[in-house]
Amino acid sequence: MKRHRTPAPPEAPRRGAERRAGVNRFSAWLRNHLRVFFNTLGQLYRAPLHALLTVAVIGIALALPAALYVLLQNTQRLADHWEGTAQISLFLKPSVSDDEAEKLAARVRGLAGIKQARVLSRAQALEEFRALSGLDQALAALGENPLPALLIVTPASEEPADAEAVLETLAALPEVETAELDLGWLKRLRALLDLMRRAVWLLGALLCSAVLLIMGNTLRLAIQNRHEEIELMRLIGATDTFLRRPFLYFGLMYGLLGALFALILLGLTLGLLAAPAKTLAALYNSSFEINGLGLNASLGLLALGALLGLAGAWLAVSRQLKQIQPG
Amino acid sequence: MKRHRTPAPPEAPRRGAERRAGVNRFSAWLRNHLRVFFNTLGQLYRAPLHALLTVAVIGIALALPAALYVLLQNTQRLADHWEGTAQISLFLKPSVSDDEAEKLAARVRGLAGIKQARVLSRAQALEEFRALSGLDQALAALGENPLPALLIVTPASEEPADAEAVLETLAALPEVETAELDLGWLKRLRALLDLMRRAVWLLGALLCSAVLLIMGNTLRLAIQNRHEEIELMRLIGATDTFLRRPFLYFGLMYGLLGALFALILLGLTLGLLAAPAKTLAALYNSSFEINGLGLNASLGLLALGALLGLAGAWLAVSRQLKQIQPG
Amino acid sequence: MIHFDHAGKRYPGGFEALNGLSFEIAQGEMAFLTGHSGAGKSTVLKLIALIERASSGQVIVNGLNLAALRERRIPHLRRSIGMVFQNHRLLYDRTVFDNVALPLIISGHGHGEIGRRVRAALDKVGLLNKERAYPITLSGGEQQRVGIARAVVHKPPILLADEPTGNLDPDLSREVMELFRRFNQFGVTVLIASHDLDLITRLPYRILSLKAGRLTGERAALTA
Amino acid sequence: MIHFDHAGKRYPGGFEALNGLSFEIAQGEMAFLTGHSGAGKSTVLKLIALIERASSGQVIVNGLNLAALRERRIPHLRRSIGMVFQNHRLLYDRTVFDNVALPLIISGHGHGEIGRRVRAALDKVGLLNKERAYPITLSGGEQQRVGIARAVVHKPPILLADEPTGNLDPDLSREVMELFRRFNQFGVTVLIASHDLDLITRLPYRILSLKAGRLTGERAALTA
Ligand SMILES: Nc1ncnc2c1ncn2[C@@H]1O[C@H](COP(=O)(O)OP(=O)(O)OP(=O)(O)O)[C@@H](O)[C@H]1O
Ligand SMILES: Nc1ncnc2c1ncn2[C@@H]1O[C@H](COP(=O)(O)OP(=O)(O)OP(=O)(O)O)[C@@H](O)[C@H]1O
Ligand SMILES: [Mg+2]
Ligand SMILES: [Mg+2]
Repeated sequence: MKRHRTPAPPEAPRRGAERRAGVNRFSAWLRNHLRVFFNTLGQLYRAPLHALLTVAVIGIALALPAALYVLLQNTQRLADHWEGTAQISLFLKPSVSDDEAEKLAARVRGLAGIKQARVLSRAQALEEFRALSGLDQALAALGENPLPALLIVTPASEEPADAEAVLETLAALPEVETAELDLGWLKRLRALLDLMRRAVWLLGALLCSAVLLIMGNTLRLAIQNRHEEIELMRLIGATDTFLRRPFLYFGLMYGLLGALFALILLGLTLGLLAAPAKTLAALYNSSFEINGLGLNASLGLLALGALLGLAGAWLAVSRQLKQIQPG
Repeated sequence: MKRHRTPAPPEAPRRGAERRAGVNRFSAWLRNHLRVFFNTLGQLYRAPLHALLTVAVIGIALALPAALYVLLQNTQRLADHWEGTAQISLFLKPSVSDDEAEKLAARVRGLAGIKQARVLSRAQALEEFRALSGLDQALAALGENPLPALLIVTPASEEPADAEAVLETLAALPEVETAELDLGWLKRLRALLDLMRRAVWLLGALLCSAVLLIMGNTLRLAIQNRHEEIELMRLIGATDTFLRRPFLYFGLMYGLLGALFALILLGLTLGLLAAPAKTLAALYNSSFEINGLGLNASLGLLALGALLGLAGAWLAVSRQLKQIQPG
Repeated sequence: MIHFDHAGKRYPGGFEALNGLSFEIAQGEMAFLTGHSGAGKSTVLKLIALIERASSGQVIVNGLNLAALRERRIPHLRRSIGMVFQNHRLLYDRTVFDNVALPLIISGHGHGEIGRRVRAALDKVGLLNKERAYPITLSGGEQQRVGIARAVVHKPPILLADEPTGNLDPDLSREVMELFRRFNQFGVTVLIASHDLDLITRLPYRILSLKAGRLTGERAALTA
Repeated sequence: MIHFDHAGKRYPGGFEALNGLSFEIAQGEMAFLTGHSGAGKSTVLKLIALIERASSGQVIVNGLNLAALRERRIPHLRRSIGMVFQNHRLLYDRTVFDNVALPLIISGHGHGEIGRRVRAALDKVGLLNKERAYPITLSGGEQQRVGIARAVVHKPPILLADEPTGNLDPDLSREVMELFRRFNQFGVTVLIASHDLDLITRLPYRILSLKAGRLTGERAALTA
């Protein structure tokens, strides 16, 4: 450029130079991306309150299904803890002693289709019954323990049909008075978890669309806001790709930050709920503690946020930019 | 105005006329408000997609705490249905016949501090026990009914201290073997409902601030978007009140519509959840059905929406408008 | 009507745009303000409408001492001034009619009166047929005239114009000046910033010349 | 370089802004377009930059038949044109430097080269000292010159200007015209819409006169 250092005379268009500058397409592309990336960061930094507002809104929208997911996971865990899988309760005849019960258990474990079998002695049965029903004193009032010993058997397969088959085999054993497949309790749990899962999906879908909407709306307004700039840029030859890029970065960044915000929010909420949950668990004589989202799900949330931000931006931008034409 | 009908000559400023127009301040005020109101409606009508987006976002944010509130109300109702209030279970001695139990109940009803007393015969006790524990077959296995008859007494006061006093009196009765105050179950329920209430408040607070944020953000961008218009308006003598008004209407209207959207969303969600909830209830042999938000709470939600919209608008507008000055 | 008393304006950044400027324009007078680009013409007009505040000296407009005027009373001042802006400042999402109606809407006039006055103003600038058009569909000169109609529609006692003929061809420029003259004949105080020396020296009005923020010359009004 | 062949433009609403307009401007030529307000000067420039499409006839620019040019190729066309707009069209939230740098950023030039070229362009319009200022702090004439710097910074083969001297005083107007002349001497094809007849008739270039969308007169270039 040395030859242009003389002050006054205007520079003629050097088409060769134009072309030379155009040769390294990749470096121009990279330069553009970097510029936009840092511009976006700069914008966030210069208008931190605005950025925070948008990020907070997105964060809240993402935090809610995540919170429900955590609730679902914890309930599931609680349920597993209580019940494991389908169980068969073998009520043994009163004549069967605890020793004989143990032997029976060993025999049952050897049968096909059985995963596990354990003895619940008469004393233990009373204890468990008490804990489950909460009617301690009522049972105490009974004086003598009316409960028989039990054999709790876990079938290898959880398919109701397989479990029924196992049940029939076991019911035929001479020591067994009655055999009961705990499908009732299982059904209830399943129904409950089903309900929750449905709610999570419903809420998740709702709130993901909310994030899309928020993102779209924010960007729609941001684009309208820069209406004149975009019009001018078109006039001096900016391509659609060029015009779109900063908004896509914007969406991506906001989605990502929103997800981060959601994670923090979730952490705080779980912290707040930990104490009452512990109290509740203590009432049930359980050492149950709420688990957080975990690393994988957290990363998933971040990815989801970024994706939703980008998608929302894309939707808004493609529609909007077309409409802004110099006139 | 007749004398100005001649086409060409420009009209001199008639200060008298200015003043005359200014006399009826109230009609000018009303006219301004009506104009802004219809302008806002017109804007909604002309950009229905944009309006719908914003309304949907606000609606979702309002629907969530409302949904949790509905859940809380229903759980409360379920709990009331099951347990009513603090109850004292009097386990009667095995020697007491059902007849004698009825007489005892009549006597207990006469005592001070007692709201209600009913007999649960041995057969009924077994039935209820079965229903609550879900262990039908286990109980069937017992053969003979091991349970005593009960007297279920509701104290007039729900204060634990009062209930304890009543308990002591009743425990002293000769027919009574053991007396139990059902505080355990009550405590659990209370802990659970506490947890839920806390969650509702937490979520409610979170999402109300989200609505404020969304509203503020939407308006902030809307104002920036009309930057030039506002600058011009200031240049030709518009007051702050005048400039603020359309945005406040905007916030009010969007908040109100958002709340309406939330109500619709809630209705749809409850519709979707009604079937599984019924299935769940059927498993518990209950005819429980989910209740909606109710008229009062619905109106409350609408009011809340309007208020949040207005407040969000006010916050955004006051800050923003000051910053836009012709330069 | 407009009185500058050793008024100075130093912009943030330290640039001294006006420097001890003193002049007076009587009620019902018409005057031109001229000078090279950057001389401070627009700044003078901005001080009058309180778009900028003088950093020294006094400016008195319509009997109000602007330095003492509280923020809340600024709209009141501005309603007594009609301004024609250098770059039109039309709202491009509203029709010509709605643009011109703005000053009346702001002061809360009735529907019927707004219609009458707006049409009268558009008639005066020869754009009655463009009433329903959007500014973007008008040529530069037509937009300028919409701006003039807006400035006079509420019959302000003071009219300020910043290079109102910058975008007009010579014929139109003369017409527009004629329009301002007629407003002046009806008693409006008119101050016009312009560098179209050819045009303004031919007119019999007073001409104030600025250079680097100082009054460097003044041609008195010619008697007709 | 620019070839109009019976080009017509009917705006939505039915207004016939141009009507069977034919003319040709050779590569390296400089010409003026004149005519009263609303004659169609801006419309001609808009057709060249494809801001509007001709509704009849043909427009060929830099060898491209604009009627056949696909939407995606429009940026390519516009990068070969430098435009000076009637109302500046500066971005008021960016410094003068950043405004002038826009065309270079769009085509992905390197940091160092942007700096060099922008300063060279600002130097040419005499605003090197305002590099870091925001447009709002500039006078109307200074803003106009920033617009000119932006139009030439990427050295386009074609330069269009829509009333580039509308807001300038006579001295500055002459200087700006001189600037355009020098660009033309370096081979740039220049077309300027203007109604400053005083100024342009004194210059030796071709003058095309429009009236109601038709070519009504043409003054050939004077030999110097
Ligand atoms: N907001 C501002 N901040 C800093 N400097 C400013 C500001 N506004 C104007 N200036 C400077 O003040 C000087 C006078 O500006 P002004 O707009 O009054 O000039 P003018 O006479 O109207 O010029 P023109 O004919 O070009 O419009 C200019 O040099 C300009 O750079
Ligand atoms: N987008 C549009 N829609 C409808 N009519 C338009 C549009 N743009 C311009 N016109 C009309 O076309 C005619 C020519 O406009 P143009 O802007 O080309 O005039 P001009 O010669 O540049 O005038 P000026 O000197 O005032 O800028 C005008 O009467 C104008 O009203
Ligand atoms: Mg100026
Ligand atoms: Mg034009």
